[in-house]
This record gives sequence, C-alpha cells and structure tokens, in this order.
Amino acid sequence: MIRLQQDPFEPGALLTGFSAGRSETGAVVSFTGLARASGGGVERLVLEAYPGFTEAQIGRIAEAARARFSLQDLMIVHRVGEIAPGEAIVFVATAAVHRREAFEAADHLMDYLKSQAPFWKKERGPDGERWIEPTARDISDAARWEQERGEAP
Amino acid sequence: MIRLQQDPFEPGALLTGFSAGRSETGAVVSFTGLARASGGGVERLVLEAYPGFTEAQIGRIAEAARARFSLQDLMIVHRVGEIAPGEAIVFVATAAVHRREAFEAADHLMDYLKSQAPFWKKERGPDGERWIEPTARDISDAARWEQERGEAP
Amino acid sequence: MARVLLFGRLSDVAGWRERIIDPAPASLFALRDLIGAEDPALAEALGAKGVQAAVDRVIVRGDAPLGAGAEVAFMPPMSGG
Amino acid sequence: MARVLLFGRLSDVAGWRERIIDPAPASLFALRDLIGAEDPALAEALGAKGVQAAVDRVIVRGDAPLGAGAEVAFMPPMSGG
Repeated sequence: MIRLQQDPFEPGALLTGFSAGRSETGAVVSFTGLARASGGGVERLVLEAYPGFTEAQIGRIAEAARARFSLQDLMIVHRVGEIAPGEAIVFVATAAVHRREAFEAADHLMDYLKSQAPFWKKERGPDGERWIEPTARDISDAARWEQERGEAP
Repeated sequence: MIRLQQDPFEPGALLTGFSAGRSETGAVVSFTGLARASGGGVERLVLEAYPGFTEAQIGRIAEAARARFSLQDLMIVHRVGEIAPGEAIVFVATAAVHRREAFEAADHLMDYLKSQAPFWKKERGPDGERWIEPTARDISDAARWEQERGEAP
Repeated sequence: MARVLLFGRLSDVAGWRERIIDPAPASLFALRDLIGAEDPALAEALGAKGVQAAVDRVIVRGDAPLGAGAEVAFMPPMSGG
Repeated sequence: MARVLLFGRLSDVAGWRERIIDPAPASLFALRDLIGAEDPALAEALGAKGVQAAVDRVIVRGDAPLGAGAEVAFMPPMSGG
C-alpha cells in the first residue's frame, strides 16, 4: 500500500494494521521519519510533491525493493503539505519471513525515498524559510545499494 | 524501557507510545518478531526465560547498543510463555536524530537478542514438541558487529 | 501548447508554479531557453547542478522533442522522507 | 547447599528443572559431574556444544568455585526474538 496524504497520521495505528493477521510473517520492520523542531528553529516543514508523478515514482521504488528482497508485503505512507515538529513525515513498513530481508528492504526503501522520490521540502521558522536539499550522506546512502551489486558507483 | 511479559502485546500500541512527543527525534525504527504457524506445523511457541538473569542480560545488550550508536531512546519488550501464531514475540524500537543510527541500532539489538539473550524456545505442533536453537545465520549475524570493529571473528 | 511546472526553490525563484506556453517550442532545451530568456535568475537556477527535467512524467536526460500538449516539469534535487 | 537450574532441552532430558544439592561440591565441574553421574543422558547433554553455565547469574567459562548457597544454571544455546 502506497499513499500520499495531507492529514497527519499515527505511525502506531499503521503498524497495527500492517502487522495484523500475519501468521506466516516472522519479521516486521517499520521506519517513521519525524519532523524535528531543531530547538525552535523550525516551526513547520512544508512538503511539496508532483501529484501523479510522485506516486508513480514511489511505486517504482517499491517495485525495486520487491524485486531485490524476499518480501511478503510493504507499506509506504508519506505526508505532503505543512507538518508540525513531532509529526510523522513518512512511514515505511516491510514484512518478511526472516528479519534480515525486512531490515534491509526498509533501509533500502528509505535511502531511495530520501534521494529519488519527487518531494521538495522547506523549513519555516522564526527566521523565514529555507529549502532542504538531500545531504551528501543521503546521496552516498542510496549509492551503497548500487556498489553492493558491483555496479558503477 | 525493557520488559518481559506473559500477556500478548500490540506492537502498534507500543510504537504509538514510543513515538509520541518526540519533537527532536528524526527517526524511529521498530522491529516486531512474530510467531509463525509454518503452514500449521506450529500451534504454539513456548518461550522460557531465566527470571532475573534474562532481564539483566537484555539490559547489558541495551547498554552495548547505547554505547555504540547515538541513540535518544530505545525500547525492548519480549514475551515469555505460550505464544500463538501471528502474535508478537519481541518488539524493539530505537529513536535517533538520523535514520542510519536508528536502523543500525535496531538491527544490532535484534542480532544480540537472537543469540545472547537467555531465552529457550520450543515449537509445539501436531507432531509434538521441538526445541529451536539459534541458526548458523543468527550466530554469523551477531558476529558481523565484532568484525566491523576489527575484533577477532 | 506546453504546460510547464516548476518545483521546490525553482518556483520561488520564478515567482510562478505553473504556466502554459503557446505555441510550444519543439524541444525541451528550446523551452528551457525560452522561459529563462525573460528571467536571468530562473535561467541560472534551471542550469544549477542536480536540476532534472521530466517530459510527460518521464525523467529526461539531455534534450528531448516536445509533443503537442506536453507537460514539462523542472525539478531541483529531490528530498523525501 | 547449591541450587541447580536447568533450562531449555536440558530440563526435558533430566526430567527436572530445579534441584537443591546439599552438601554442595566445591566447584562447578564437581557439581556437573555429580548430577551427571546418576543420569548418563543428562551428562551427555551437559557436555554438548554450546552449553553454558552461570554461577550466581554470571556466565562462567571453565571451572569455578562454588560459594555457600550458590545458584548454578546450565543453559543450552540461547535463542531469543
């Protein structure tokens, strides 16, 4: 399940739904990305998407994870619009028979969502607005998965 | 927070409590281990602990993770006694500023819980009972963390 | 006719988010030059490192022809999660 | 006096889980030999690969002296999660 939404969501409620009735799943990993206040420097995070294209790109990222790892299921929920500190921005969950696959698939999904999903984010604070671009670490994190397969870095 | 309990727990409810009010946390990773029915071959998982010693050893595993990774918080809840397929056996959550630390700490905690926490587990099914010992992969997964630090494998 | 979309800081620089260009130039580069010609700050921002273009929701590297009614998006480096 | 605890498959093999040995032998190995002497299947299980002992809730490698009222646990390979 892949969903973009304006309204706040509760990560625990999503995990409850995702984990329910899984009598053949051994491992569920979830990742929740939260908006940080940065000591009062950020009052709102504002997330922009490209409607239609963003969902399609997330779908491609999900397909790549399904093709690479032995997953039974995955879920991606991403906010757009204005997000207050402490609220969830993104929730990813993976289900697999064994824990290694569930961990690696969640890690992989997040690395690609960070650097290859069409979102643009700015922080709004007492000193105005500031666009956030992917960090060098975000880019190198995603590159890890290419290198492991012996592809060009 | 570290807890052993007989009663079933709901992973989503634990994640809700763990994620609430975190305006300076960027990343929360959770792992939930579920009991598998193995196509009807397992009717109950029975988990035995060494009361007192098990909690103390889990506390040491948690301290090792806190010392190694930049964590803001962690939570470990583990069932003991009889567990039905689809029920959670273990829940681990980690909170950090950045996602890499949260992922690695959760992964590390699970690797050590699997192979160094005093639990003994048997499966009860239509064909009787069978003790489960750690797999070769469980042992090599925990060894990864020693090798990364340049210690003897 | 082409529909042009700007995302992230590009729309802040340009002061617009979406625009219809009619008639549309025949290629992506020609379109980029056209919207940049009247706005040097936007021209510079469009040429910055990491800015990508999509034509009809497919990411395009280099130039590309524009069909009738093309949707062209210019996107700064993406940053989800 | 020593309190002996068996965990996992060891208690299945022995048919008991907890036992008071009084008087207690002076060392862990002597205690292990004593409980194994009357039960060859348990003696073999206690000597199996990966079986660990804890004295007063501290894992011990090799032999160790037993104090008064020691709690001695024999544990097969651990398997949590």
